[in-house]
Amino acid sequence: SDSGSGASGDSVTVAVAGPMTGDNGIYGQDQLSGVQFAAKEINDAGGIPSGPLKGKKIKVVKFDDVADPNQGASVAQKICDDSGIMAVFGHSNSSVTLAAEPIYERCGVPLFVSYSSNPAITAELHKNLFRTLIDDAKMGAEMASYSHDQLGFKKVGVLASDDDYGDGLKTNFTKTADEIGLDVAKAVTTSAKQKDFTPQLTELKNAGADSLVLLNTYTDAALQIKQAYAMGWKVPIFVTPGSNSPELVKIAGDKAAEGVIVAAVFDPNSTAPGPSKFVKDFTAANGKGPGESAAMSYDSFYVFLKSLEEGADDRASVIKKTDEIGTFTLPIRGELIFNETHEPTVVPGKPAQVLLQVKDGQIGSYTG
Amino acid sequence: MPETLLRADDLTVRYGPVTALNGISLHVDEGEVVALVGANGAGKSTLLKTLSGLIRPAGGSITFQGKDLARTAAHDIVKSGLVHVPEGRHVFPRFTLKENLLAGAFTNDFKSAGKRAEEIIAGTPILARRAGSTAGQLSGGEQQMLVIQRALMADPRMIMLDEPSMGLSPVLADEVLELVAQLSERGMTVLLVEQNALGALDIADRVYALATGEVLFEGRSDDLRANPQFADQFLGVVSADAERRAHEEPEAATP
Amino acid sequence: MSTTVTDPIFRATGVGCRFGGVIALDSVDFEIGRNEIVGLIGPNGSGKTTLLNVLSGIYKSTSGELEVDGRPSRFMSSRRLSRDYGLARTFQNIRLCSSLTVRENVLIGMHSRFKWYDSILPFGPGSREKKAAANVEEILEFVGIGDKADEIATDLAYGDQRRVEIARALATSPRLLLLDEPAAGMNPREARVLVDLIHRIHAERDMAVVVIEHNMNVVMNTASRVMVLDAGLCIAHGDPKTVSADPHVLEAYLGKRFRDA
Amino acid sequence: MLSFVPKPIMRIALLALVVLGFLLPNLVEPYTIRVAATILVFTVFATGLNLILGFGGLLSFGHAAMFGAGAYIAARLMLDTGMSLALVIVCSVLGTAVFGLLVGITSWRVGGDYLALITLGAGQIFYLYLNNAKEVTGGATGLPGIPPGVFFGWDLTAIENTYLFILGATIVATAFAWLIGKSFLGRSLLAIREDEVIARAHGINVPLTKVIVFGIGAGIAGLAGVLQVLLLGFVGPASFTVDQSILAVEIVLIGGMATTLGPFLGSILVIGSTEYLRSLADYRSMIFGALMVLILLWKPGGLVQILGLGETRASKATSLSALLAKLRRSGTPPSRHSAHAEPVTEEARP
Amino acid sequence: MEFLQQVTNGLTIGSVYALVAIGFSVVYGALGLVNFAHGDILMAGTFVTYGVYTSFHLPIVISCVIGILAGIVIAGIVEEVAVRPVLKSHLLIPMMTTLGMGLIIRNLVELKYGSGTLPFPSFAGSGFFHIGDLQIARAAVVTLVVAVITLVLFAAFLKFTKPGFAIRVVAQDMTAARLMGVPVNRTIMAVYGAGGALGVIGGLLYANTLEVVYLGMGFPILLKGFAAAIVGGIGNLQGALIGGLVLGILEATVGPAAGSYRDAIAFVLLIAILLVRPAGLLGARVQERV
Ligand SMILES: Nc1ncnc2c1ncn2[C@@H]1O[C@H](COP(=O)(O)OP(=O)(O)OP(=O)(O)O)[C@@H](O)[C@H]1O
Ligand SMILES: Nc1ncnc2c1ncn2[C@@H]1O[C@H](COP(=O)(O)OP(=O)(O)OP(=O)(O)O)[C@@H](O)[C@H]1O
Ligand SMILES: CC(C)C[C@H](N)C(=O)O
Ligand SMILES: [Mg+2]
Ligand SMILES: [Mg+2]
Repeated sequence: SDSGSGASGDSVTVAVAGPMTGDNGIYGQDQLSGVQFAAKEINDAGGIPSGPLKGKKIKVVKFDDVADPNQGASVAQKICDDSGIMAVFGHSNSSVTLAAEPIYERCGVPLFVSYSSNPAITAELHKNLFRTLIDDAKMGAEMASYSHDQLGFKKVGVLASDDDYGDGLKTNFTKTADEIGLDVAKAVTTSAKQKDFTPQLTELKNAGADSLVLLNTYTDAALQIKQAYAMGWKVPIFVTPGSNSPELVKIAGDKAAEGVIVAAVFDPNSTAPGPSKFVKDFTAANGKGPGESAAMSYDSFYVFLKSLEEGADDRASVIKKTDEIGTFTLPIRGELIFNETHEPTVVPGKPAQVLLQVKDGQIGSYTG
Repeated sequence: MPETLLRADDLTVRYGPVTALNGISLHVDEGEVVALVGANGAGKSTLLKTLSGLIRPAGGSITFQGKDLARTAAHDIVKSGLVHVPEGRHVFPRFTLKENLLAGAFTNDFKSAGKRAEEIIAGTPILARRAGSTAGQLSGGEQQMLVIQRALMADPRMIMLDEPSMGLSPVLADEVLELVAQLSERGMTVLLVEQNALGALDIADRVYALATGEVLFEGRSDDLRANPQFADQFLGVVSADAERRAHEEPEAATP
Repeated sequence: MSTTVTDPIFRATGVGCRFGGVIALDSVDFEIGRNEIVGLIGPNGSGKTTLLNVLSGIYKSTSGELEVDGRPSRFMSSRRLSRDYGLARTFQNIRLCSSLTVRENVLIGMHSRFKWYDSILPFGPGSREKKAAANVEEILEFVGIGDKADEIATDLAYGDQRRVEIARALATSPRLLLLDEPAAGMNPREARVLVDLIHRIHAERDMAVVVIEHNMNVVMNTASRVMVLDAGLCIAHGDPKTVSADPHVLEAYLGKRFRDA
Repeated sequence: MLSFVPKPIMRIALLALVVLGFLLPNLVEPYTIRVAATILVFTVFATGLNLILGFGGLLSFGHAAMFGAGAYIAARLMLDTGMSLALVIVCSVLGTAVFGLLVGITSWRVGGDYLALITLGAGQIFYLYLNNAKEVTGGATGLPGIPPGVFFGWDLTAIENTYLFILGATIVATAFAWLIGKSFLGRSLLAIREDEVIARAHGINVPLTKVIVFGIGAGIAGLAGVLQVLLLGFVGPASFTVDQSILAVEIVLIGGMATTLGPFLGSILVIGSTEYLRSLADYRSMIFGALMVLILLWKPGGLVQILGLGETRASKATSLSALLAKLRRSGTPPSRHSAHAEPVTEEARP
Repeated sequence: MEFLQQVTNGLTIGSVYALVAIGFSVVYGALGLVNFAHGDILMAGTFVTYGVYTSFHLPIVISCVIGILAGIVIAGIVEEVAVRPVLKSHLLIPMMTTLGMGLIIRNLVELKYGSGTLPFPSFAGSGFFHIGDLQIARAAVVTLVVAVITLVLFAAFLKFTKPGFAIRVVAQDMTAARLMGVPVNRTIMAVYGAGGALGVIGGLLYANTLEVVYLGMGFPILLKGFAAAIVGGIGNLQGALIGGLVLGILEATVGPAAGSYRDAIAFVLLIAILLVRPAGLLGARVQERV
């Protein structure tokens, strides 16, 4: 079969695959809006600026995986079969990415992962996969040190979701907590589709936790915040980047969410030139601000674009070029260097996450 | 000349491709006992079901006390005073005897029905013995008595009985027919379907004989009893060679 | 009760059967000889059908002893009784498989002769299916519905449905056939044809037959021996003439029509 | 609809359909091949259920667990051992059949809606097991990266080949089910479905037959599981939820119960519409739901009956009115034409 | 103490299951039919309450009544469209047509409210009663009280009113009911309406307890309701109540020990109960009369 040119006529087609509906729907939608916004910028400026495909427009198609690994695998198969698609941006949830990756790899589709953070994804080299985000090993560890140093938690109760995201964070959080002497009262796993978390919350409460760390996505976290509040259990709560979304507050309610601390990989209120320009332009174009995952996928699109500019013109050459270039300048986060497994090189001492906090129904900066 | 209570004209009923009634006309006068006889599948039950509104006819008209019934829903027909006791008894098996009788008074004075029901049970020896049971536990004859009494709870002007003696022991079958005769004496109009044509003829004023959805004979009981063709076909008092014919028919089919 | 049968195919001694508080069979002694037609009569609810159900293993008796071919059978399943001891029956409320044709309904009666591998090799030459099919034809002809083999069984006229039931029972090649009110709802004429069929079954197929009936014409014209049940007890037993003259029977069962006659 | 077509012509048409099936990879683009392959996988899946539910009348709402057992056994074997595909299939089918036999044993004790709940519960427990036994099943993530199969030297990597292999397997499974349906086992099942008392009284071993059909149905679903693995290259628990069990019931009913072609026709409609309605994203399940209601209201015998392709042996004995009649039977003899239960709609059928 | 606390927690969700199970049993008892749209009807009714409350700012009580009425109407439509015409078919057919109706209902709600989780205004208010060390959520008390009241009222309705009598008559023999002058079609519709109302009440209490509504809420509750109904002996109202409470308490007490196999525990026990008592806790297995 053909190698997949992805460039037909006067456009280049890329796919965004992620959860577009359901309890993780925001991730896919944000991710899609990030890529679409990048494509719009490029198309408005006359198409791909240089390289063999110069002047061609970018076309974006979306695939819904409903945050389900099965759907992810079947989406991957479909993208593989469709030689008109040059590259894929996604998936959001680590579990889905892990399920879909071997399929993309087998048929040679370049995969730009901007939001799945489980370490296993880049544990070994997958030639076609490039992740533009720090992994959970770093983020989990960081959340533990934040809890201990900045937030002053003494005895944390941990709730983790039953997927690769929750699992990866839990492992690394508890490991670091152990190392730095943070007492973990209990770490409990919740199951998918669960809505009533009172049993687990009661368990943590009984274990004497003085704070809650919720290692999961926004719907789960919001329900847990809400139910802890309803139980009358008032403790500081710390949530993941996956919960850095206005939906968190909407579902949990202003009262319950007040004061919740968020570890974020993207701070929309940042005054640095990259992020603030992105937020301004994006808001102007979309009528509302970007979600975290939009910023991440926007960045990753410029990695792909760079490979086109440097001479790539089909699936195989995108993979080859991206690997060769190795160093990129991301519009929001600045310099990114891929290591040997296509994971961003960690700059020692530079934190991957910033702390934000819910105040008056808005996620703003952390004030302690 | 008594008034005609129920009249059906040119009734046609189909079950899918099967025509069960093919243009049947009949009438029942006030106070009469009319018997309906016919072989299996002749359409007797279908006719009763059509009259009581369980089945919509494909054509023809039905009037009861001058009111059109062909388009009236079954439960409204009951209200107008025509009650049907279907074949197969249809007691409410999980109800007690009293509750079964109450159900019969659904269109009637439901409030005072409880007392009446108790009186009826007490007044019917065969039911009084089983007053404590649910209807599902009764024997066939007891159930038959129960459903007839249940139908009477509606104070109908006319009652239609579909093979009330089927499956009953000879003694009970006689008792049921006796009850029908008593009802008639009390002024009730009765349309009776019976396989046991001899017994039916004894209590009926007039008879219709059906075959394959059409009326074959019609007349006063005594006249028909004397009609040799009718007797041959419906009473089973067969002449010797008719009997032989009946015996040999199945074998004739063998090649 | 005195024993009139030597070497019975079936023997019940003191059999009782109760449902909660209801005593359907009190204590019944009953025997069926190898080649006789027995009539079973009694008022409604006297336990006739229950006795049949107990004999054929569909209900379990709550007391007494049952023997088939001299072997205790009280705890045998109806499957075993049908398969290994040749008991076959029809049902008071016709029970036919409503989505199957007449032929298939009768084939069900032959299932005990199939082996498990017949379902994987059903169409080979000389397969059991073929032999069974030929057998079905023959039985259908015998009961007189050979021309209706491919109709859906429950679409047939009532009398014919009764025949299908009988054909299905015959397909098991029984040694004892139990018929529960085969003439119910038949008109006098059809009942006559039925009487004839019962005689032929008995004569040509060599088996014992038990007939439950309320139609006294049928009972009198077929049975060589009649037993009368009342309230779960046998109240009379003997040849048809004697039994129908028994005052108890007249009182409890036959009623005034017979008394006057 | 097609009932006027003479039988020989229907046979030829069927043959032409099979030939077309084999030529399909040369005619259409890969996406359609993949959809066709998915339809076939679900055909096999539903064929197993059709034996249990259509023929045996046993309400099984846990069939996805059988599907899953086959898929996971195959996936593990393909990941961990270098076993040949043929052997993998044998192991999965047998393994699943044993699993089915065990579930089937519960049908000795409970029937009807209660069996529905038991099987549903068993399916749910199995699903939780898939989610939690991380070392064996990979947990919620499932088992990614299953290598493509090689069938006696035939490399199935290309979708065209996978499809052809699945097509072959589907034909084998369908033929097998047809044979079972025609044989005395099929008839025993129909008899049990209609009336267990009759079956018993005529020498049929009811419990054994029930368990056997559970085993066979499960084995066929296990085969479908293997095919699913070959097609997707991945297994995860979400393919084996209650929803999937219900989907299989839908396929059987929409296609036509207790028919040979029913599962195939049902899958075409159910799987085909979920795939091709994707473009109507927002209205998809509504259209699908409406289609389902309309088809079953039009002809309860499903597509087989609508197309006039044969008799559905949809049982009247398990219709609601008949069940109620059965309830009644505990107290009264039913009317003599008991099969022609009274029209509830107050109207004779036109 | 802790155990007692768990039991108390279990009573809340158990009462929800019980209400749904009763709604389920009502329909089942009358028609012998499993209504697969039940979950979606209760979801839709709950969303109607949510919608009316958030967009028209009506008092919550009135919003709830409107939601319940909507449930009655939707259930009536489901009966009319998808059940009545196929009453005589194989019993799986109405199951599947109701399932299809459920899909349509779900899609309609999704078009309006999307597939995410939405915050639901809790009408019982959050907060607690304390009895000694025992902490009882206000929502739990409301749920239990409403469930018991509903059950008692409904049982009384069935037993003492004429329409209730009609339902019992229809449940036993539709033909005979018709011949007694009972308007059967109207009664069946009423049965569905009642089932729908009970379902929505359950849905509202569930939403009140968790303070959220979401598209997928119907199915899991339906599943548990179905299970509860069967455990209790399907068609039996008291059985449904007991089944629901047993299930809720089991989940709360045995659940934590089972960790992620929490749902399995309920089902394992369920299967065990059914294997020991094949007709459920209060169901009687009768020897079929042959
Ligand atoms: N629901 C039905 N669907 C199709 N055909 C039916 C239905 N009910 C009755 N029939 C057919 O219509 C014809 C008339 O039946 P009907 O029950 O009226 O006969 P009948 O005179 O009452 O006979 P019987 O003496 O057996 O009660 C028969 O051929 C019967 O098979
Ligand atoms: N399965 C059962 N459950 C409860 N009671 C039963 C059952 N079967 C029979 N009975 C009861 O046992 C008694 C005998 O019933 P049986 O059916 O044997 O009577 P029968 O002599 O056949 O009467 P008929 O002539 O009316 O058919 C009756 O009181 C009946 O109600
Ligand atoms: C929150 C999720 C959408 C993404 C998350 N980082 C993961 O790895 O699964
Ligand atoms: Mg009749
Ligand atoms: Mg009897």
